[in-house]
Amino acid sequence: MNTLNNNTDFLLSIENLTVSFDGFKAVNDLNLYIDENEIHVIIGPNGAGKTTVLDLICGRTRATDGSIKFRNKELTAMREHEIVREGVGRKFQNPSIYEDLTVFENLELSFPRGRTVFGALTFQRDEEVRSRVREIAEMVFLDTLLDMQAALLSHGQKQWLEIGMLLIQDPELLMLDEPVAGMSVSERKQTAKLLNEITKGRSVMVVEHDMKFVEDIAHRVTVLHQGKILSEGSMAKVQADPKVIDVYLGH
Amino acid sequence: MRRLKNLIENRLSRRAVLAGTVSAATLAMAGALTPSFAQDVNTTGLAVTEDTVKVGILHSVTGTMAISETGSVQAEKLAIEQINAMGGVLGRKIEYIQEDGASDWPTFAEKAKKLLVNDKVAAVFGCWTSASRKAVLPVFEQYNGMLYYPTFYEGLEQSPNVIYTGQEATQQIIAGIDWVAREKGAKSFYLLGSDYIWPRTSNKIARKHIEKLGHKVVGEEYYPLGHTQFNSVINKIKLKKPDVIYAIVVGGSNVAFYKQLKAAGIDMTKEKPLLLTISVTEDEIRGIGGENIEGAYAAMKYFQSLDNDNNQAFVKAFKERWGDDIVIGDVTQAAYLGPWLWKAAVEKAGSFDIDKVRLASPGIELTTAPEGYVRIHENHHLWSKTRIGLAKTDGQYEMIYETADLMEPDPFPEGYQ
Amino acid sequence: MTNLKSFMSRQEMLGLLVVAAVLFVVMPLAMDIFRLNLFGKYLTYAFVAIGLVLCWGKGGILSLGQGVFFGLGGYCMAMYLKLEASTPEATAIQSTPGIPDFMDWNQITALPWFWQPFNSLTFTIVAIIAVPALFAFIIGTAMFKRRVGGVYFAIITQAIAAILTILIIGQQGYTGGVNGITDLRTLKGWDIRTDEAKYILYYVNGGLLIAVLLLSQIVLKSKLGRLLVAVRDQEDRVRFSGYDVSNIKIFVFCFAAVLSAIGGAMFTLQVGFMSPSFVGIVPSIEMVIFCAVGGRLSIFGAVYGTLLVNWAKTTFSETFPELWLFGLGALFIAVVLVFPNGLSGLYRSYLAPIVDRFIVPKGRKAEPDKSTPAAPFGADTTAKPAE
Amino acid sequence: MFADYTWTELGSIFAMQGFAGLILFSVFVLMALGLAIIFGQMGVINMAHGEFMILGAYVTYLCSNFVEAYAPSFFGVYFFFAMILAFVAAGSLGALVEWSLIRHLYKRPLDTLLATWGLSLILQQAYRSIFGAREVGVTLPNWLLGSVPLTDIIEIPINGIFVMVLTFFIAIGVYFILFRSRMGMQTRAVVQNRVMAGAVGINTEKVDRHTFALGCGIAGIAGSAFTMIGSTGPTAGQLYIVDTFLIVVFGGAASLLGTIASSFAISQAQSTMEFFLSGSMAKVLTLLTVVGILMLRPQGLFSLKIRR
Repeated sequence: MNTLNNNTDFLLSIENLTVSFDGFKAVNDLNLYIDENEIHVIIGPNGAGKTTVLDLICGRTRATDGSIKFRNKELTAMREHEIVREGVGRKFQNPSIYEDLTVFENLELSFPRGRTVFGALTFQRDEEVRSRVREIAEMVFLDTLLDMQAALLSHGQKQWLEIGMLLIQDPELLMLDEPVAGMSVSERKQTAKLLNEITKGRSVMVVEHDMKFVEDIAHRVTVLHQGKILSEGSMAKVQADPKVIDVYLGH
Repeated sequence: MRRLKNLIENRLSRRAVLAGTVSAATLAMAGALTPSFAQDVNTTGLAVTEDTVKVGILHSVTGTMAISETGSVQAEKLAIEQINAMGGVLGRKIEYIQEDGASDWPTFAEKAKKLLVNDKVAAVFGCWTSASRKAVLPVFEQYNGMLYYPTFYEGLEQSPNVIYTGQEATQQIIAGIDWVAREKGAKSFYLLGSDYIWPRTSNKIARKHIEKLGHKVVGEEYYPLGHTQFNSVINKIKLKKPDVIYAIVVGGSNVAFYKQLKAAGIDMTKEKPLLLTISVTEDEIRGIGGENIEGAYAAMKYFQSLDNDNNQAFVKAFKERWGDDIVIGDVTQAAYLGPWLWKAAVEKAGSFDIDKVRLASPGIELTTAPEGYVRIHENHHLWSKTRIGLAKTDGQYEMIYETADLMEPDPFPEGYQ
Repeated sequence: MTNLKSFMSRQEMLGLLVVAAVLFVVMPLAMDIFRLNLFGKYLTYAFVAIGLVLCWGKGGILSLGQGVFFGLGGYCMAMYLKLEASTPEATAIQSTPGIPDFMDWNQITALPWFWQPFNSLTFTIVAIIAVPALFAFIIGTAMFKRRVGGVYFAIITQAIAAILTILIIGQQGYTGGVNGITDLRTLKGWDIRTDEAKYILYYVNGGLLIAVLLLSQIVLKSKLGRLLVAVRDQEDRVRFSGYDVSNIKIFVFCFAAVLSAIGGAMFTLQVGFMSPSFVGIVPSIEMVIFCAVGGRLSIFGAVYGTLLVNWAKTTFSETFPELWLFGLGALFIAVVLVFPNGLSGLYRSYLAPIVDRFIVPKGRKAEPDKSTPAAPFGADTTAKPAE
Repeated sequence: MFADYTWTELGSIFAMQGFAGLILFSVFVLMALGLAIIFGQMGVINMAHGEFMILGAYVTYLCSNFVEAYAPSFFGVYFFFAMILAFVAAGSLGALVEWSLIRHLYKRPLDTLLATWGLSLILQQAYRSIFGAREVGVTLPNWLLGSVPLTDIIEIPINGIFVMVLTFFIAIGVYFILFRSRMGMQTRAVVQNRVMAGAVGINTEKVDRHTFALGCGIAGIAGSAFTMIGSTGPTAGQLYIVDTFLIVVFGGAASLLGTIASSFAISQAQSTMEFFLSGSMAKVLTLLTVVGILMLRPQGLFSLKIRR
């Protein structure tokens, strides 16, 4: 449809994106752009289509219409693992880690090497892998727990582990779905610090409900409502937007 | 080492026997008259003592085939008990070791091997399906055992280590088709069967014979074992209007086939089409229900209702032993012949040695068989009459025809392959 | 040594040694050739069970059609042996000498094209591996690329087993029908029915089993092994870590298929025939129970599970044929409800700590090797049944 | 193959064949409905489904013997009571099985497969020990056995009509129970969100048990009805299992309408192919087609697009 700007400077450009489930349009003609090195937060009431947008970007849900370009490459026709290999990382709402494996192994499996069947068969745990795992583990506050089975971690630690598993892939775009849900206050602070740190050299898209946390991290905020953009801009700007206030407080 | 020694002895004894059949026959006379020592009547290390001899019974007690094989087990046990009551074989009581083939062919092979190698039985009565027989055959040939196989079957086999006490295909088929063609004026046939070797081979013979008689096969069809929906083929039969439906359906499919045939309005008690089967014995009718198969004709060698003294005594003994509500089918009777034929052969040979029994077997006759008179052919099958029965509502067949002469068994029929 | 250690823990090495000792020393000494041959037959099922450990226990893919691959391997072998047994001299009485007897009975007058290559032993050996692998690849690609998994996969593989059985039985001119391919005699002129041959085949079978155990261990200890567990537990996470999950599944399904086929080929050699009754639904499900009794996560457990169930089957069905099905049924239920980790679970809870005391040198006990997982059986100490 | 026949004959045969397809359709629906409830609604793979059917058949057998011996005057109508009894017997056994076995396994569907396979072995052996290894013949009232001649060639089997009518009523009944009754609403609520259903006060355990028992009970009725067309033996139930599961999966597991549609599609395909090909090949081709389509469209014929 919209093929006007085939090349953009944006890291990610979503144009005219629509997806419908049996006639219900969960995302409706959406346009959204992500800059390099930007922390972009998507907020909105339940059912606004926030998670669906992330699903569409990472290929988990197929778009009915529209385009998603990442570094000017069309993502909508790619399969999930290809999108990941392009440099898009995705964290799920509930921590999705391998509970039967240790923290080390969790990170190691995410290390971007030996991703084919035979690559995995011949994969060697060399010094490069070890040091990288240690480095990332340190970043996500898990360096002392490398040999612990992941199932035994606390909820917050599991969230961090999943973030670490994304970081080790060194993605250019990191998508986080409610990264601080279920975290304690001190864990939230640590997470905010972590996010600010890792955004050096990459862009981050966050879906979040916790407004305090959003204020702490967001460079830019998009408010979604019924699959459409209601408002966009800095936190202060959207907070002042009457449409937003109406949606959140009205009815 | 011991095995090797046995083997050598075995070879030697075989040569000795071949060299002097006459002396063996003389020995046999002596053996039958006076009690003999175990080492005289058993030179190959079989499980024979001064007063006992071990045999094996090998059928499926569990699994899908247990339904069919139960009757054979009962018949074989009855025959063994009767023989023992008459004083046994060569003065020795028969002890049987029963093994379960579990409806699984390697299990049959495995158990056959156990009976021959570990238990050293003098004979085995068993197997029901062709597949189980094919599985044990190499075992019997390798370890030189003797199998008495009771089921009517497709033929195409003739092993020195097997006595086939049921009919092979041509005996059943040719007599049956001749009869419907002659007596009922049948000119067109629809062949139908379960999809496996016996029905397919049998129908092949039937087709050749029908064509030889100058008549026509208007359809031939096979359904997987256990198939239960026959409405389509019944429609085809209605379309083709054959004089005879020639059915070799087995097992659970039988029940479905006859019930649906009746429900579709094909009344077998009317002239056309008539139905001729070689696979439904009285045993199967219990599952099908007499009212569903009334009017069908079966071609086989035995019916429970046969009216002769042997059979009346046999049916009476069988019911006393296994209960009043039991029915006896063709295979059950054939299984009953096994131990008696073996006894006769052993006594003729004067020895339990497998090779001697084998040599003595051809020509053995049984005048006390429930079906009447049978005789073992050179090819190890039985000469027997074929009879046509008419199914009645009470689940019995009424014999309406029997061949005048014994049918010669012909497992490799020339011109039928 | 470091290499060896990274790929086998002491417990696992001990496990392998014990299996080898049982196979090569204990059983041949304790049993006569009849029982040993029987035991060898059981062992052929162990190949299937090991494949199921990888495919189902680790990877979470339950196939109810392993009998298909067992059968394919077995039939390939049987076709070769049957051709060798069907020389024109041996089949002189047939109307067409030189073709297998069952073909002759079915009025087939020339060897069908797909039988032709089985005159060559080399081709046969390649086919035993390649045919099931290809078949599994086609099924796997069709299903896994479309994300058919779990229950649906189980039911579809079951249907495939049913189809193949009907097909084999129906096409008896080409397959030997319900009787199967029987009366196999020699392999390159060597009589496989003699006691001596049975001994040799038993050892070949045992050697192959050890090799397969080692190979499976390599797979499990590679990153692929951990990926399998990861796919089972968090398929999406693996996908979003940049892996093509379907390829991993296809690989392990093919791997399991090839193992089953090797088992099938050895079965044919030792038992002397092959028939459709090893292809269908019932044997396929029984093979799953072998694996489940062993503990579905341990390749050594799979071997013992197979042996235990088969031994019980033979013993019980000899002594209490009536009770056997009750026993087998109860075993299915118990292994699901009471012992989801099967024999290997029992071993880990009760025996492994004691064994550890003997095989782990003093002073090292407290400090597990950093490079290998802390638990003796890899990461699966708290393994839960796959869903 | 049609050259020798008149148009009337051909017309009649196609009518008959269509009717045969409809009977097959009814048989499939009857077989699959119980499983569709258990598998589709609860996610439990009940490999013992065939054995529940056979239980119904044996109950019918006992009834027929009892009535024949003690109340021959009722023989004409005993079949209806037998079906009710079959429903009760299979349903009660189902409830017992759910309580002792299935409820521990709701989170492990593949394990229900193994456990219920074990159950099926136990039931088979139990039938064998109680009723003997041989098939039993169920005596049916005479009015069920015959056929209604419409023309010279077309004859409509009464038992076929009976099965069709029965299937119709049972399908309607299931529809009302699942979609119009309180129990059905609760069942669907539990299926969709167990935790939430529990939280709003639905006794999820009770609902599970009733649903499972309902599915088994319908299997019992099916088994009872099948005494008219099939065999009753300890292992007869195994024959149904592959067909039944394929029908349910092909229809789209969660959809009852899908089950009916897939029964229709498969039955028509099979009966048409049976007419033109030989029996075995028709069966193989039908199964292959179903498996092939399932590979292309794994979600089955009917499925809802779900927002993840």
